[in-house]
Amino acid sequence: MPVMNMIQAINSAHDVMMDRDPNIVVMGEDVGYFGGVFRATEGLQKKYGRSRTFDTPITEGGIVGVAIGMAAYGLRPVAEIQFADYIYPGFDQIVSEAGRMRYRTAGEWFLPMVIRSPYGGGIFGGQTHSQSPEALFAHVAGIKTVIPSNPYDAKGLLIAAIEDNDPVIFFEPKRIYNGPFDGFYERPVTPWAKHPAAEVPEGYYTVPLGKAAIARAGNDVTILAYGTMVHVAIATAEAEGIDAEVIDLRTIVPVDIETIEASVKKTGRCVVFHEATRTGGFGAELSALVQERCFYHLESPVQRVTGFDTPYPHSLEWAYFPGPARLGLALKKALED
Amino acid sequence: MPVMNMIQAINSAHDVMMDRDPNIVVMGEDVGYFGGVFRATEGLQKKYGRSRTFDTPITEGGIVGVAIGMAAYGLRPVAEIQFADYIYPGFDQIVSEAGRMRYRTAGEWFLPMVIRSPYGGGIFGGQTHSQSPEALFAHVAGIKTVIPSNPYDAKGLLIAAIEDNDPVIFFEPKRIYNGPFDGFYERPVTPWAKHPAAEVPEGYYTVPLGKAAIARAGNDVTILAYGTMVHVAIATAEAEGIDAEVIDLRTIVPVDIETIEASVKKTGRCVVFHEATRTGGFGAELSALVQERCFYHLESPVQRVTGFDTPYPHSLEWAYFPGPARLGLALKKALED
Amino acid sequence: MKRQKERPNRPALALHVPEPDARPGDEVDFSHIEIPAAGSVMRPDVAVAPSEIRDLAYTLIRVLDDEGKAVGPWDPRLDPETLRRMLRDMMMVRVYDDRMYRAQRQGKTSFYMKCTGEEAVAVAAAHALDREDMCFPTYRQQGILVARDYPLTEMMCQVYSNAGDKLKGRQLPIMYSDREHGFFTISGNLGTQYPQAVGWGMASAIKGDSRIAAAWIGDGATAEGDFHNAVTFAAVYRAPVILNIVNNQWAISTFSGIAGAELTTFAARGVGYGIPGLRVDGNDPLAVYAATSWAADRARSNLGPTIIELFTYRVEGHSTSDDPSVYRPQNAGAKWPLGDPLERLKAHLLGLGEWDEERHAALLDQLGEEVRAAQKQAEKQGTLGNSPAQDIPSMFDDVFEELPWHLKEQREQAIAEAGAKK
Amino acid sequence: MKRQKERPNRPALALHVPEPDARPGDEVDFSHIEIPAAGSVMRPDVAVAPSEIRDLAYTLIRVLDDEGKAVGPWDPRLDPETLRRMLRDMMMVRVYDDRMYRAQRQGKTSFYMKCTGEEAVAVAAAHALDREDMCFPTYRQQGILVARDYPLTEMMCQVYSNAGDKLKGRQLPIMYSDREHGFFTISGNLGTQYPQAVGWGMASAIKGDSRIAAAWIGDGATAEGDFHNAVTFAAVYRAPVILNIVNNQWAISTFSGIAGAELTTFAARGVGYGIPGLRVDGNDPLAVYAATSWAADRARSNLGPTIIELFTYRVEGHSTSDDPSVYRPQNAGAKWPLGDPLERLKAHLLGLGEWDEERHAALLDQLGEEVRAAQKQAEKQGTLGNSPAQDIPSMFDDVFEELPWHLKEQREQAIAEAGAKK
Ligand SMILES: Cc1ncc(C[n+]2csc(CCOP(=O)(O)OP(=O)(O)O)c2C)c(N)n1
Ligand SMILES: Cc1ncc(C[n+]2csc(CCOP(=O)(O)OP(=O)(O)O)c2C)c(N)n1
Ligand SMILES: [Mg+2]
Ligand SMILES: [Mg+2]
Repeated sequence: MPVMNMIQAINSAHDVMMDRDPNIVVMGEDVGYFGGVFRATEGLQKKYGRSRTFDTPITEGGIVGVAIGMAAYGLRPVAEIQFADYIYPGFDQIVSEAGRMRYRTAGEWFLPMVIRSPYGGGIFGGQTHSQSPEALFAHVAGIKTVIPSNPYDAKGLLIAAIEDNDPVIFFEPKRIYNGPFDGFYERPVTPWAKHPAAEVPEGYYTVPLGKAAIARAGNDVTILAYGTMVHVAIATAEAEGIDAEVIDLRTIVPVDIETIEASVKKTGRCVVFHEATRTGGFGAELSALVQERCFYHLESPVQRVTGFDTPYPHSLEWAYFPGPARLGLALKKALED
Repeated sequence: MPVMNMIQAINSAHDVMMDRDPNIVVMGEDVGYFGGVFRATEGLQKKYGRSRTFDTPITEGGIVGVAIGMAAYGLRPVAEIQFADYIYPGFDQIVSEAGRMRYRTAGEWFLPMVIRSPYGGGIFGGQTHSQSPEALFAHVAGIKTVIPSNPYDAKGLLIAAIEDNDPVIFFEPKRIYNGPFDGFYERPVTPWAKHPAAEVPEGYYTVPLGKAAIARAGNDVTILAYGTMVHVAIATAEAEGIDAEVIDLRTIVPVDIETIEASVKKTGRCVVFHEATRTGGFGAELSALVQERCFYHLESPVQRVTGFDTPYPHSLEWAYFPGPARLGLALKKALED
Repeated sequence: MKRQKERPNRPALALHVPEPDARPGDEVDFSHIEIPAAGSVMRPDVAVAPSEIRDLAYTLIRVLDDEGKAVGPWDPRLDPETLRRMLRDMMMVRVYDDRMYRAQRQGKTSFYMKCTGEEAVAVAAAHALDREDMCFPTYRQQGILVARDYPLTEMMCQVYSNAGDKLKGRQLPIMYSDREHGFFTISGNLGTQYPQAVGWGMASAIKGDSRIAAAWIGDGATAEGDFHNAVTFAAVYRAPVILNIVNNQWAISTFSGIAGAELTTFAARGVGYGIPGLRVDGNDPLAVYAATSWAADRARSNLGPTIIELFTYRVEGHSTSDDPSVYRPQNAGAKWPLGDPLERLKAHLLGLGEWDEERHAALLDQLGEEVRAAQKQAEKQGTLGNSPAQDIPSMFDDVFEELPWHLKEQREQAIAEAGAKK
Repeated sequence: MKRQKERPNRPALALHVPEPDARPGDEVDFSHIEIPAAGSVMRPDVAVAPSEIRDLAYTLIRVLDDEGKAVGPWDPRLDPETLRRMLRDMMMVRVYDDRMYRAQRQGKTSFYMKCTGEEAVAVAAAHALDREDMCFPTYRQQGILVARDYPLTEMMCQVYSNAGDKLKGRQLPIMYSDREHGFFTISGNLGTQYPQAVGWGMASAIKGDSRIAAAWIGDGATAEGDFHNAVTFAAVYRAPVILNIVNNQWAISTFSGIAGAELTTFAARGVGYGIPGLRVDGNDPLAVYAATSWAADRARSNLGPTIIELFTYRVEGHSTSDDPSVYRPQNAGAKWPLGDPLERLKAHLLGLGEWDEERHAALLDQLGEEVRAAQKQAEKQGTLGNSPAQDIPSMFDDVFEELPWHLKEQREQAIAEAGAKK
């Protein structure tokens, strides 16, 4: 089977779907001739023509608004927002329009569209190339939010997102585009090639939205994670010798509550783990859900391990990043309590 | 002491502060000659002139962006967004600029500005005049979010917000502008005049940001609420004969954790109560905080009583609104478990 | 802060805040409004370079003269049948508006918005478009639905959020939606429909379709970023779209000077992007028809978008929640020098000998009848009140195509709660 | 969906997607660019009605002719001292850029952006403004800081996020900020500074101050809604602000046609709002100076905002993360027909007899010395790396004026974690 990194897998998802469905169009800043600043759309314009893959003006509000109109027509647009940090000018169209179109028209209009965006930190991108704003979308009814953690899932989830008949926000942890970063930043980078999830079928397949994966089975504590943090969680568990079960949520709305509940009821302990700022982060939702549903199984408080409630700093990248040290302390506490 | 409803109290806060500080300017859609669609700024243009109170073009992004520039100059702008549902075109300027200005300049620039906005449902406003988007702001570092529940607090908190040297989002539950709505929508409306918190001093005073109030003392269960829900909580406790302690948070960021902790540790039970959609709502944060800090005191799971995860429907207003029935069921459950 | 006094060589700055000519108590005076004679503006070929017709943004395209005669190159030369149909549709809109306004006052619904005086910008445009073209309206273009024979009862059921409301009571009154009639769902958020219309038009071009899009926006809402987003995309990709700006000179209590009308026209925005901007007498149904046709021809010929400013006047309050006498002279609308679009089209038909007062009176009666009958029909299915027509489980439908687990749970909760309420 | 084939009387639509003239492998050809002769454009009084000078948006204001002579009504008639200072500043910017670019390549920081070929749009404008005027730049106007004598070492410390960085290592390299030098903090978010500049200018007018604001935006970023927000507010309130559009014809890999340059100029945007739009040769320092002075005079006289399009060319890559040879012909910048602003000003000074090659070479050496010295000074305070210069507790400062409880707790957590890491 071909070996792909995340970028290649995402590129392949576009390619497979554009080939299958003439209604798919791909657009965004620099995505056309150039193929995107991370090259996720490389080669598509050449293959499918300029009217199916094109550069857009630099206006995220326009990109989303226009994509909504295209989806209302019956196309299936896949729009790239160059960095998740720049999605806010499009926030109104996402929240007020995309999220409510099906509802406000009682199903007369619906929007099969995907907004992809590189996201998260760990690349010394400073406060405007590092953000993880997933919680802002999770709070909005009518929108699904997906965050893959490896090439196989990235392709399968993106295809599922493109096929979904509702708007999907698809955040791609850019730190793991080229390799499964585990948070040990002093160590040399491993490429995807050495990871089993880099084996990616050439053609069509899906990974269903709304289904989590057990990234590492364990018995003593459950770690709920997604994106880059899945790798950090696994590496931390190994490093600390803790028998943690790591759940890779993959989709945060709708979240796979069954898998979460089953795991926490088994382990009796839970750590919620994400890179976004803590207050009002999606970790709060996860913590609340676990507490509501597993209260009588919990042997210690659900803890949140997250980015701090500050903008992402440039020089203090690794002091901000919720790496193995932060998670390790929390895991020990979860087991001690 | 004068008796004021919420609108009058908010109007008075503007007036008192504009009189004291020539750097305060007030602006927004229809706020000038007309005095705002809810009349919160009535009379200010006449008194302070057009260059200190004026109508703006209909562009919330422009209003916030321009207010930021004014605050950077050294003014203290108070901008009205006509309905909280229309704040999203200004979201980028709030999140990317206002929230990070002090941080990114290491204090060289800071933004003493207030964004006021009528918010919440209960007025048959449909999906675009009913929203409660506070959680979206609570997640953003660098922004304070305030939600008053009565005239006295509204004036004192707004003055404190205007005096604060950081950007403050000030959401005004429009359902209680004219009276303390308790959720029993079939009953006749009570005006503020009958409520003690309608006694509002004419002049200057503040209610500090970040401090909650105990709106009703009780021993059996803690209800965490803000805005309209404070009144619903009190009325429900009375109606159900439950000895609930109702905490009026007043500010959600920074939240008054001491008051929350003390109450929950006393009662051992907690219900979090807001009108916004549930998933990723500020209730998730409150639930997580309580669980993290009071785990060993909790006798039953922290429950969330909220709006549903749908857009605000027009005709089903009262089926959507988290009223006494919804809260009552949760309170009983909290006490039974 | 360094201040004026410390820099004596520099003059003091002052803020300019636009203010309308007249406020309550003042006499309204429209005499400064420049009105070119009907027929005086040239009509270029649609293939003209936009740079050659910048002037069209600063004049006023008019067809009907003061006597109701159609004159000049923009006369669309419509047959009497079409003219009568347009008159009928505009009259119907007004009768309907009056009736629904009253229904709101009677407590049958929460909200209503009229378009009095602005009937032509919707009705005449709709007649100039193909039925298959997609319209992206604001809340003041109910005339499109009337012109496209959308059943009045359907409209009323929406206003009442009743059992017949196809939108399941979810939307504020007047936020109609009907795909089949090429009427895109109205949004409560100003301006958002504008880039959506452009996206729809781009999609039509991508697919080699022949349908175009037409969008409407108010003068006030042109200030939104989405206006710029839309025109930028439309200009760049030469999208087949007509971008109408309904300049009725008011945005709730705010006059158009606050939207930028002091310095130039709204049609001039088109000039800024290098696309044609036509400024049109919005109370002249023939001019509206002609300009729309011209823009539609351009769009269909892959020549790209056109901005059309429809210069008109909001005769009544913004909505049932508004009282304009608080911020502008009373009855300002009655003095609007460009008249009433219904009266103007009526006079034209009378002049042609294709209409008479008797038929007019009879038509009015008949429309009243139709509206009354439709209302009866609609009210049989309920009006808005504390006991909604929709059942509680329906509240959870259509958030997503399929109900996820959390909405299923919440639906159960809502049902249990409803039981507890009883 | 109804399709083309079912409507034979309607032509099929097609999407137009702009494409630059040349791609890698093609010969770059700038011969279609219209370049009016230097001195040929009239210079109106600042009190002119904007409607009378729409033409200025479609031409190119130029002062320096091909021989380097200053000609025509826009010649700002600067004294040789000022000219030499402008030359020196532009040269300094280039030397500084080269040095910092290399520092990034050497791994001393994460990122850098040059402004090669665009030095005049910052330096000449800065010289035409008062020092007290507030500039709202993008990342390509480092020239303003140089022109205002901001210490190079300060700039470098920011680029290195080192112990000397007054921004405490919080911002991406080159996102300078200095209030005292009237240099507003650069944002990573494109376009946001534009309405902020307008707000600052409005505030100055509200206070009766005399300082004006000047903002810069790239051709690509003009598409953002904030561009429209800014110009709308500026036009409505006649804000004392200069709105510069730096049209360097590229936005990363995207050519200016995608921002709307196929149909008109960027200066024409001003026409759309009824404010003056000047189109200026951005590689002609005297033209930039003159246009800026004109717009500043207008602003100071309460006549409102001016849009200035600075027509130039991005000679190098977008940033250290970019390789332009992948999307445009190699060395396209070298063929740009409007030349190099440094060379043009040098030629002018040589022509005046106020400069010579020896002095030029000596100055270059001296600037190199200064930059090297500054760099040494800066690097003493560290460069960017895995062991940051800032201490961990500092990460929590300045989120708010005062540290709230949750940040205090998180600070403790971060300190504990740092201990555990050791
Ligand atoms: C984004 C947004 N901001 C504010 C409002 C509130 N609002 C509703 S209508 C209106 C005035 C619109 O005026 P205009 O665009 O001129 O249209 P008109 O009502 O005159 O037809 C305002 C401010 C809104 N609906 N959406
Ligand atoms: C809101 C936003 N969207 C996208 C980006 C990513 N981005 C950074 S620079 C750039 C190109 C800007 O081009 P232009 O405005 O022409 O300025 P130039 O780089 O040519 O000076 C883009 C797309 C951003 N920084 N902010
Ligand atoms: Mg209007
Ligand atoms: Mg550029």
